[in-house]
Amino acid sequence: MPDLQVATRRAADVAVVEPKGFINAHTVAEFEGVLNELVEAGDVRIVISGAHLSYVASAGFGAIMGLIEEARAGGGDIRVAALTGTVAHIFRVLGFDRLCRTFETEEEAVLSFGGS
Amino acid sequence: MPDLQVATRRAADVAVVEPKGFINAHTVAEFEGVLNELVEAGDVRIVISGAHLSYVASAGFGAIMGLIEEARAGGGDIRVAALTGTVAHIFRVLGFDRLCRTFETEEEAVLSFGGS
Amino acid sequence: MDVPATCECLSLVHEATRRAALAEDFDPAVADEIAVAVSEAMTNVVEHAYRGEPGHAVRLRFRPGPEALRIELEHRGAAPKSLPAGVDLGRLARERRRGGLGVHLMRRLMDHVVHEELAAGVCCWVLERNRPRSRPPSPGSES
Amino acid sequence: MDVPATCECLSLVHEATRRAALAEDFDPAVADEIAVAVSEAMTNVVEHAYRGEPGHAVRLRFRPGPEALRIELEHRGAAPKSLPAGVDLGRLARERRRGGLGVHLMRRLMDHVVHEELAAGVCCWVLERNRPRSRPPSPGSES
Ligand SMILES: Nc1ncnc2c1ncn2[C@@H]1O[C@H](COP(=O)(O)OP(=O)(O)O)[C@@H](O)[C@H]1O
Ligand SMILES: Nc1ncnc2c1ncn2[C@@H]1O[C@H](COP(=O)(O)OP(=O)(O)O)[C@@H](O)[C@H]1O
Repeated sequence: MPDLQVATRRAADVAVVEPKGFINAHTVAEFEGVLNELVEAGDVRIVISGAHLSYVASAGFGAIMGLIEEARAGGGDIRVAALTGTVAHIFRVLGFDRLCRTFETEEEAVLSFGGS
Repeated sequence: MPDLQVATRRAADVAVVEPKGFINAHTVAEFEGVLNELVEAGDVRIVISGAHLSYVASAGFGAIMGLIEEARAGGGDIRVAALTGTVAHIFRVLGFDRLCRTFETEEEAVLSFGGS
Repeated sequence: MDVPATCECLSLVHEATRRAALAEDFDPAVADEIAVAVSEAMTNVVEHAYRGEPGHAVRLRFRPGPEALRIELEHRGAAPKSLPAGVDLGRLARERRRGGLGVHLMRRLMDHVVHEELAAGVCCWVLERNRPRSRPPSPGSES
Repeated sequence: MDVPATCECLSLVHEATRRAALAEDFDPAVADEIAVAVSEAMTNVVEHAYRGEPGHAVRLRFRPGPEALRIELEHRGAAPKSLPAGVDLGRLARERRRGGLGVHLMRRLMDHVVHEELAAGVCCWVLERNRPRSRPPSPGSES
């Protein structure tokens, strides 16, 4: 188990990104790389599932912040699901709930994009 | 407070070396350097006072082991005083009480060399 | 305790801090917050004070006091000329910025956050988190 | 937890281990011993498995079990061809040797110490310290 592993799945035309472990300034490159590739490929309907994150430092939230408007400009969005514990707390504390839509479950987040 | 500081004092013709902090493979160079210099200068009546050591890894005991016969060959010795807690325990566990004379206090260790 | 000033040490600093906070009887959730804040300070030293250069160190100290747990990160890098007073997330996002949240997060998670210059060339992040108080009974508050 | 394989990280590994052991209810003196043993294993990986080369990592895991605290240090360096069975301090001293005590000390401080090859190129030091047992009353032992 490395400090961070990032899996990507597809649910219809939504890309579900599932980081496992923790995101800090050391591991963020892995997470940011996956998001970057999706956005650059025009794959801009993105759900980040936080179910397997133990913690996320500001660098991880920064990666979302830096790409969300690009995703929106391309007709998509970055939405977040299944945050728990400290991750959910820091998300709120940073005010990310005003920048980024969140959902209780991955399914709800995927459905929120509507079919295509 | 760095991880290790090594002070040297003189008590008559005995050099009292007082390491403060902890000795591991990273900090041992500092400790070994002081012992080396003494032995090379023929200053071979050495007391190591352990009163301010929080722990000593094998590297620290190795430094004593590697120099004690050199000090003895020069008519001196390396003796140890005021070991406490884990340091005293590891000293015994490694069998160093059979290699190296120990004393409750620095004064006793200094006196054990006899006057000159 | 001297720690290499690299991001590769962040997880270990996080874990050591979390356990230090637990040992001081902070709740697990609060210990996690303290650990995140200290990781942010460490990241700040690595990236801003030492500008990512290798070979530097941070001196990490846990100082439990009666009122608060104080954590110090002493370094010999650059002092910030100024620190952001707050953040405007919407603007940072529109500007495609990927940083600028670190100090803000430290301040939100801790009760006291300052960057001090101890001596010429020696700086220190000081972070404090107050201990929970057993609330004094407030007279007439019973319903 | 991934840790840079350098001796500069030893103090932080020591401290994280000590606190992990305390959190598992080991006595402070025993927690210190466990921390020293883990520091020895880390030193072994840095100096022997990776031969002091920079840029490598150790994966550190604390695995508390019902009978023992198990600590694993996984690495991708060289496996020892053989390990010393014991040490002759007097001989080492006469030969002016400054090393050769690390594995011996790990074994003296822990209840179980092995170096395993998990897969091609992946090795692991496994150290276990048993939890103290409340001694079962032995019949007729009262005097
Ligand atoms: N130690 C420092 N030295 C110099 N500048 C600093 C320092 N800390 C912060 N700054 C400045 O404040 C800004 C915000 O810092 P911070 O909140 O830590 O952002 P980030 O999360 O991007 O590191 C930085 O972009 C930098 O310009
Ligand atoms: N991981 C390893 N890879 C190769 N050789 C090893 C390894 N660990 C130990 N050895 C061999 O065993 C000897 C004793 O090791 P150790 O007890 O760790 O001594 P030291 O305290 O000098 O590191 C070493 O000098 C080395 O020859």
